Amino acid sequence: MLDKNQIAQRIAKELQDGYYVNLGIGIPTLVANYIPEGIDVTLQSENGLLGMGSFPTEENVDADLINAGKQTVTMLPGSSLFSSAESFEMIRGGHVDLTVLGAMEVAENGDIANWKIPGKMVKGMGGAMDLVAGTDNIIVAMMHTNRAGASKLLKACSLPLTGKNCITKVVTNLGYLTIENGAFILRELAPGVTIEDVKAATEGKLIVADDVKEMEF
Amino acid sequence: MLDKNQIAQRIAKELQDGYYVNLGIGIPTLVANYIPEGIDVTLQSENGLLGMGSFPTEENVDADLINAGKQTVTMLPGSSLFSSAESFEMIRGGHVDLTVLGAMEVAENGDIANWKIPGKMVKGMGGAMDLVAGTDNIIVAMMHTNRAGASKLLKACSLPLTGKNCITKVVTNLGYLTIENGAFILRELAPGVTIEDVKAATEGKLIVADDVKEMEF
Amino acid sequence: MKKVVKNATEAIKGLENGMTLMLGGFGLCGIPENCISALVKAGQKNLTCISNNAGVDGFGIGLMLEQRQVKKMISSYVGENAEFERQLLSGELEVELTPQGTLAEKCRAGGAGIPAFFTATGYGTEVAEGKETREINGRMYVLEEALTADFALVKAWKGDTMGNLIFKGTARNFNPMMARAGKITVAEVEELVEPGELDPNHIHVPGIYVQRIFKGTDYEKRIEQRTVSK
Amino acid sequence: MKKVVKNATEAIKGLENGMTLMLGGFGLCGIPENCISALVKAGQKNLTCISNNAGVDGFGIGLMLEQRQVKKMISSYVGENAEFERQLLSGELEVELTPQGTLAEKCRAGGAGIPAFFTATGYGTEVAEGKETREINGRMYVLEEALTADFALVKAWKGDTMGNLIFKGTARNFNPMMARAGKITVAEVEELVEPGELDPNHIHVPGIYVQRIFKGTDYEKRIEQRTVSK
Repeated sequence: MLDKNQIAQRIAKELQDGYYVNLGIGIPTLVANYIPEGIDVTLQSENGLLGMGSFPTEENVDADLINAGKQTVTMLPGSSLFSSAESFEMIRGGHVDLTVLGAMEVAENGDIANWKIPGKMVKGMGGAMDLVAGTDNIIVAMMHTNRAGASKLLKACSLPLTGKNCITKVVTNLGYLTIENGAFILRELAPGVTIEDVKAATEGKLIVADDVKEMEF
Repeated sequence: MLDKNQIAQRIAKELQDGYYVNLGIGIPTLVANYIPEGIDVTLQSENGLLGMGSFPTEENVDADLINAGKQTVTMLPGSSLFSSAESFEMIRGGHVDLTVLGAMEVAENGDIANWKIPGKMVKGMGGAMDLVAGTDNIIVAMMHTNRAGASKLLKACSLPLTGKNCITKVVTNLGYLTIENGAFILRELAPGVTIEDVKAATEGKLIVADDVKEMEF
Repeated sequence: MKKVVKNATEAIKGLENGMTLMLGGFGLCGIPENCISALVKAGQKNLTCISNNAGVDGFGIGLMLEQRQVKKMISSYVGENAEFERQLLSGELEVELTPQGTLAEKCRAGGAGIPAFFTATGYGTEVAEGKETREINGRMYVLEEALTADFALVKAWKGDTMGNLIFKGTARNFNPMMARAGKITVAEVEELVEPGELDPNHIHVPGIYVQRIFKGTDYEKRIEQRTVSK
Repeated sequence: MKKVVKNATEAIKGLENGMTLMLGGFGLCGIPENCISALVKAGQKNLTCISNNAGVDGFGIGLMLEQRQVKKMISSYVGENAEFERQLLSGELEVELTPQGTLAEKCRAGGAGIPAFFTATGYGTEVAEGKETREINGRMYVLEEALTADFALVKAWKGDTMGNLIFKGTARNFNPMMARAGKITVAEVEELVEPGELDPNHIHVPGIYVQRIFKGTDYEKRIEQRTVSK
């Protein structure tokens, strides 16, 4: 079983040199800590920054420079600043190579729900609907089951959708799965996890890839 | 009868302090020479400049600084530079206070034709269609009749339109007319011009304003 | 051409009960602090506020919520405000949640004379309910309409007396589009300079969009998540 | 992330017969001179060129017209070119005239993921023929579709090796929108600098939109109307 950092670490292996990447809040943010050596990746923050650096030192904290999670950040050589309209031109226009975000539910047809639980206070979708509609390459980072033990990889989402037919990759604490032709394809198992474990935790249609293997880091 | 410079001079009297103005090629360009004392006007050039100055001196000619007529120009304190998309956001969004442009024909319903003569080589509409659709306050500057002596103030335009129902003011060599409720209203006569002269030169419905007067400069 | 006003109170003259406002900012970054203070003092009610977020308890639009000045919020994310939640649950406050990119584009469209546009964002979700959808080049899109406002209240870093604006860092966010979409746009700036002091090539919002401008005071610039590294 | 190429010839690798190109510039101001020269040398045919103008005889896109490389122009104004006129009248060349603001917005939409938008421009004219029109808030509008291109060829003043671009004067014009709407965007720049040398707050086109960049040479920058005052 993977912990949150290991999920992030596995996702980081999907990064390619030159990628522009938007990382959501939570596990996705941790991906930035595992960018492989020799791979040059530019992080996009949807509030108007391309080329996001690390957190500032105490002396360099600038209230006018935050990320989409409202955290103080820094810029890097080659960064650019822009408006929210421009930021979502990038996102909606398909210029971001990879989006990593969390989810409450993912369905076997690629639907995703991650913004609203009926009966609970609604906070809003922020930029998530634009990100899932605008990026071709999306990886969902999440636990395989919720706190009650119920599967989050479903036949159909029960919660209000964030986007339809848009998710193709899911990395959970149990493994790495792709979504193809209406099914979850189990590609890699987390260390110590069996195919039976994944089957038990997956409500949606699950196909075990012929070449399923243990995840490498 | 007015010459081209006098037409421009009369139009310049319509300028108000603080106006943002787009001047078309030809007579409209001359309006800039007659901006009244104490009136602060900012000229917009649709290729991406707000706050257009005069022509440069020989030493200051810059190939990277031209106006929409492709003439070399200068900037003024407070000028701003922007893209063509931004420029037409201003125009289409109704932020320009006044547009002055030439026309081949204007109709009593406010239609204008100024870009294409069937059978002649088409040059294109440039920004004219955006300007007439985007600005509320448009003054047409033109001769009352064409070279063949035919009226250019018509019941209906015969040439392909640039815009529908958009023109409300026309200044010609014969006078100043507004367009209201499907008719040309003669408001001012050029010096030496009679009401009969205007009637004879106007094909469209013409109403002589009760308070018609001689034009003042 | 007198755009310069003395302060926020003068700048929001004519801003009346029931009006629709745009307020720049992302979280508490780049919000028009002075205008919000003046609004809280003036006490206009039944306002519709278009703003990506709704402030926090005790700061930003949160201050207006405490005074019950807001009838409706049009935002993409409102999760940082307990008073907001209370008013929403009690039915005092209405909220129209809009995806962040769609919100930005709706404001941009409002200023740009584009009454409506298609976007893939929100297709198949409750955001698209009641809206026209259509297939274009094999993909489904939702028709979204432009937003405009009676007053747009924006905050810039530098501005000149002709209304030209330059923003700093990520405090730009929604401010430029909102500046373009206000019938009356009020800009508060940290530094107000004379025409010619700003490089024409660096201006983010040309002065044509700005009707009133003033030098703001006492910026608090509260930070929501102070994250540091060693 | 290797965006820097040696020259225009390398930059247009993969640009093939029959492709759709966008070329920045207004008149001869801000045109990608080096890319056009390379195209003329390489000799691709049947190109669809999206450009506000069509150059003049002997310069700009005029050079491509002389080599019969252009099948179709999408422009707002083409009146400065006798060879253009000859080819159009003889039926060798097709032209799609588009209002300048609509052309700019169509390019902008293409890069921004907006497949179509409504505009009042052209309503009631032949530009609207065959297009959907509708009334929105009491006014009539035309539905216009986005433009994209296989290659966008743009010219900037300064650029860095990550593809960030800054333009100069009115040489900006159509270049920024076209840079965003190309599947492959090639930027030629007068000065190519290292990341960090351009102020992040002054960048007109963020590098994410630019796939290839090179330092251009021998800019002629021909002036169409040299107007001077004393």
